Amino acid sequence: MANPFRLPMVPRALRNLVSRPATRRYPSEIRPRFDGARGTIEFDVETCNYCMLCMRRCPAAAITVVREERMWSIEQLTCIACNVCVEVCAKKSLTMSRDSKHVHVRSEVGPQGQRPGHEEWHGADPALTAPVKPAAEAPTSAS
Amino acid sequence: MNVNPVVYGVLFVFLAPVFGGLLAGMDRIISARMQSRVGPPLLQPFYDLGKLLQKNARQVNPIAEPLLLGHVGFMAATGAMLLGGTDLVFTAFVLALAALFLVLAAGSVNSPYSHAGAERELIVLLASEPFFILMLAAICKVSGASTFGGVLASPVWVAWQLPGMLLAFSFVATIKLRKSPFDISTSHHAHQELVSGLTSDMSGRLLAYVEMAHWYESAILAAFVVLFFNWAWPLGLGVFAVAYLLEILVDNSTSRAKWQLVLRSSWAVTLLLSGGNVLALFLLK
Amino acid sequence: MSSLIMFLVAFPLAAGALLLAIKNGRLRNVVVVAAAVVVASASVATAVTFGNGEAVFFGLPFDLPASLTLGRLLLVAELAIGAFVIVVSIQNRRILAPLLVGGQIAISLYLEISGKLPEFDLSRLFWFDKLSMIMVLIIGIIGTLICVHSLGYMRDYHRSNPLIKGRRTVFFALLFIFLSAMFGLVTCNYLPAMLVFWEITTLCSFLLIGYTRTKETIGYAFDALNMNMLGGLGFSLAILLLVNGNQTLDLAELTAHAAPAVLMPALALLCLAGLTKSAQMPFSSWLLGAMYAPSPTSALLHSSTMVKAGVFLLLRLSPAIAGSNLGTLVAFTGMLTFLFVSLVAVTEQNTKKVLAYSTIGSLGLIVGCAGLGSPELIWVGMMIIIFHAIAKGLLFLVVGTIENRLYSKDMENFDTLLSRLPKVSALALTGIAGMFIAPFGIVVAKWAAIRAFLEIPGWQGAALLVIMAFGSSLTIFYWGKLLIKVLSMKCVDDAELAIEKRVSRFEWLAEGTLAAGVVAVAASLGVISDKVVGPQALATFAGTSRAFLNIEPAMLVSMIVAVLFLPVLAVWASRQRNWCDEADFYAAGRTTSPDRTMGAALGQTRSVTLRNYYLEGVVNGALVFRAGTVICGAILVALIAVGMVGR
Amino acid sequence: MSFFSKSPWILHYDASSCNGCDIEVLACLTPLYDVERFGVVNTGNPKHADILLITGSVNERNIEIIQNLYRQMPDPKVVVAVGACACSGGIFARAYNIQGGVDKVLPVDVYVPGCAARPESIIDGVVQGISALEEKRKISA
Repeated sequence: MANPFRLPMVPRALRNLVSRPATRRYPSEIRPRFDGARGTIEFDVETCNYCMLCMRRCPAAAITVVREERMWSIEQLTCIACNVCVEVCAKKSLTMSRDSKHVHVRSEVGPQGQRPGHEEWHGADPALTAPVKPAAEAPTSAS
Repeated sequence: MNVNPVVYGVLFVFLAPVFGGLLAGMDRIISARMQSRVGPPLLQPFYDLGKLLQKNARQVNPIAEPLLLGHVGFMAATGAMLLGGTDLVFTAFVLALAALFLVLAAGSVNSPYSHAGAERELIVLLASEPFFILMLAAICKVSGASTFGGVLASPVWVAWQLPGMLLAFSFVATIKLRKSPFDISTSHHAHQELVSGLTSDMSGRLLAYVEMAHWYESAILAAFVVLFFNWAWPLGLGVFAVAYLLEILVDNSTSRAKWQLVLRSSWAVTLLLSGGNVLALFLLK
Repeated sequence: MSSLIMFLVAFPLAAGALLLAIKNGRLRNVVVVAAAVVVASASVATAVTFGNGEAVFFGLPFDLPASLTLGRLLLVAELAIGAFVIVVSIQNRRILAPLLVGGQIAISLYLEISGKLPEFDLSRLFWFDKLSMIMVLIIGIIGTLICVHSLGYMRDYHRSNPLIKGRRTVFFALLFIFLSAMFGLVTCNYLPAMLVFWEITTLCSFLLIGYTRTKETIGYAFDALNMNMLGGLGFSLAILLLVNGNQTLDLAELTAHAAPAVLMPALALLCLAGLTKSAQMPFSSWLLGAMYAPSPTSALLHSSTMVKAGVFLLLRLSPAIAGSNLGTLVAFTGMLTFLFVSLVAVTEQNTKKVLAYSTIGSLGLIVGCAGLGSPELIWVGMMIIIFHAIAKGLLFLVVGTIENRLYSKDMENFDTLLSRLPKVSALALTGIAGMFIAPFGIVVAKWAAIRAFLEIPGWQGAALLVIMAFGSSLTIFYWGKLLIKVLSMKCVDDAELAIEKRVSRFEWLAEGTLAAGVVAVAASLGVISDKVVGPQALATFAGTSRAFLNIEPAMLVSMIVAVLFLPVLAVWASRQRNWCDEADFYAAGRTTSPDRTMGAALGQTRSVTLRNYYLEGVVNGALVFRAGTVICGAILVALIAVGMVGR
Repeated sequence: MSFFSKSPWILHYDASSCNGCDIEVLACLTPLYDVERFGVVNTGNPKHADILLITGSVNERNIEIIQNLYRQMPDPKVVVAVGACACSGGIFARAYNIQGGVDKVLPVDVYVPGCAARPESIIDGVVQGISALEEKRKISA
């Protein structure tokens, strides 16, 4: 047992007492995120080609893609922000935002008990945005 | 002006919680600053108390709550008796009884944590009680009075004759206030081997009673310090403030001691400092 | 006037003799209860008749035949006691007791044959004052209640200990003979007569401790016999010294004033007798051995009455020895005993032994008060006698009842007592409250003692203060532990609750009455102080006049509340049933239930065992006891030496 | 006035976390974030707590513990799931021994996502928990 009558912490405590606290007063004082900080996955529905690579590589199985329906969805509560999906996305449709994910409350739980944090996109026009094969990656598809 | 001391006793019952609560609030802020934190608002202890009173209490058995009421009641009574003109030595015994009720309340619960806390609180009692008896007896001896008002009115400067006792007081008060390194029975700090020690199974208003009693207890300790500085009571309160600051410093700079050490050291201090002081007093007078 | 006292001495003796002849249990019940009622009424009558005025002296109500002088009568009694002791000792191959008793007989024979024994004024044979009155009431009421209690206790005792041969006829006869001797002892003013009663109580204690006749208990019985006989020998020697020095054998005369140096040797020896009887260190071990006797014996002899004979004698001697070195040494013996046994008690697990240590400690306080001797301290001493007799007697009886229900005296096994034996617990709590909960009884007494210590100049005052501070804190510790065990709760089923139904009505009657007595004494504290203890304390120190502790009505009310708080609470709490459905305790997240079990790994259920702290590693009980014995032994040697030097 | 918003006491339980979120919960207590500014106390004792803060996913063996701790908290009380594992099971959701998020066994009031959840998010979560607590108090009162 350490001798409790030795007081090595006293000078430190006294120094602290007279100096400014180290506390960052969070809600009123928000520290900007570092570069490369991983927070929320953002999805650009315009550029996605529903290749499903992100879904296949996602370690948390947070991403669901249904190519036939042009649907792309993510469970933000399951996502671990590992950045793999961003790295594999050929269309650069996925980006990693520095901002933290949103906090959710129970009232957002769906009627069937779906968790909150479910985000879902549907491609506007499947005919325009859906190349059938990954090989057909020609940039001229706009015609 | 001649005021019946009973008035002071009644005032104590109502004002001591305010004093104790503010003291606890200061304590938390200063502790936080010593840890380089901002800390809670000054009134935080009152918010906590209010919340605990609003919250439901889970009953662990039917006897814990009445015993805790006894605890806070006797604590208030001790202070009221102290200021209200009861014999000083007698209040030492009532103080011990008040503390005992907390032990009994915790001991009545079946939880191993509560029980261990209760047993350790008994040790705290055993460690501190001899000192308080000696202290109050010696104060009576020195001042030739037997009541609080009597000591204040006495022309003798008590602290000059009881320096050893005053030193010992600062040591024993650490035990009584359950400050580290002597917070063996419970503490306000997070995770520990005892969970929350003797308050482990007290929830809601039951915990509020414990908190209240602790406030009364700090006020009683402050009153004890005032006894030492009977020629100028504001000086006594000032000394109490400084001593309390030191307590906070020690609290923040030490790790918890084993109960064996608590018992041995406090007995040694009581015997050497207070006992020596009393001996000198009896030999020289 | 004296016939009442004679009745008090003679009637229990006759009842004892009658009980010796009764083999039928039912008949015995009737006789014991009837005799108890008669003795109790007689003691109350005595107290009411004589207790209100000044001290009175009186002789025998009849004239002795010419051939039978008092001296011869006493010699015959002493020879009978001696013969009995010698026979028993030879049977059990003990050598010390016959030697001690032989010494006493030799002294008595010498005094009788040499004719040196001065003529005694028979009209001063008995001395009845308020201290005697207190003792008579204690013996008459508490003593007889304990006899009644024994009716139930002994039945269960033999049921749960089938190997012990029942000798209940002897047991009850001894109890009543003992009462008779005690009545004699506390009213007697003639030292040789007091010695005879003194020896009878020793003998009763010896026989009752050895009741079970196992090797162990016989050993303890002889320990008690030897130590008390040593005290008896001291008593005899004191009488011898007084006779040789042509001093009086009249106790009241002897103790009327501060004693001159010439009396000191005899007083020292009388103090020795008082210290042995009240089991002060270094003689404490006999009282602990005595705890192996059946519990009513512990209550009657070793708590409420017989050990009080020792402090009774010392309180009587107090005015004579106060202020002398002898008195200071006696006081220190008592106070140090209080400190040491309290320290040992915190390491003790056997409840009866804890109570025994507490008893020795309380007696130590009285001895301390008697040795220092001031009106305030005599007040304190008598207050402790009253409170201790009633509350500790109750506690011993309750522990006896618990022991017969739970088959254990171990404090740890008293766990959750409140739930298992609710009514018994309430009684136990009344006793504990009476013993030590502030602002009542012992605590008031301790406080008054501290106030008195403050007046004592020099290092003695400081030392006594320190001893008191530590000693009384230690008492909080062991009472607190006992209270924790009694007050803890769990949910029990009907089968467990049924255990309490088997407590006999004799036990309920005795314990209930004693508990009521505790409350009554608390309520009448002011009256007792003003009318009985205060005047007596002043009368003891003739010529002094001081104001005593002023007991205000508010203080009285708070006392009654303090005494009733725990028992009433306990009764109320034990009737609550609804908490059992939902209550659980914290065990690091494990499922727990109010019957004190918790879920463990692999779906098992384990019961939770909670144990008290016994300060292992800090306080070594055996070592402390030995140290106390050695230190107090040294003081005792100094005490005798100082006495012999005559200062 | 209610005092609940000013004195939320927390019980932190590590279900089967990788300790990432636990470090962040403790980071909230450090001088840098100092949640005691809001009256938050980490009690370590369900009987004192108002908010049960759970990190990590629920597995077979700790279901009983979690439910028991929750049961031992006096009402009103809320549950805050901190981190992806507590919210949904995270990457362990389909492991053989994992039941999934805390909401499989307890009514979770606030979900704080992230791997690990950031101290700022945890503070936000506690603040949300406080409003949930207030609502529950109003309902029970």
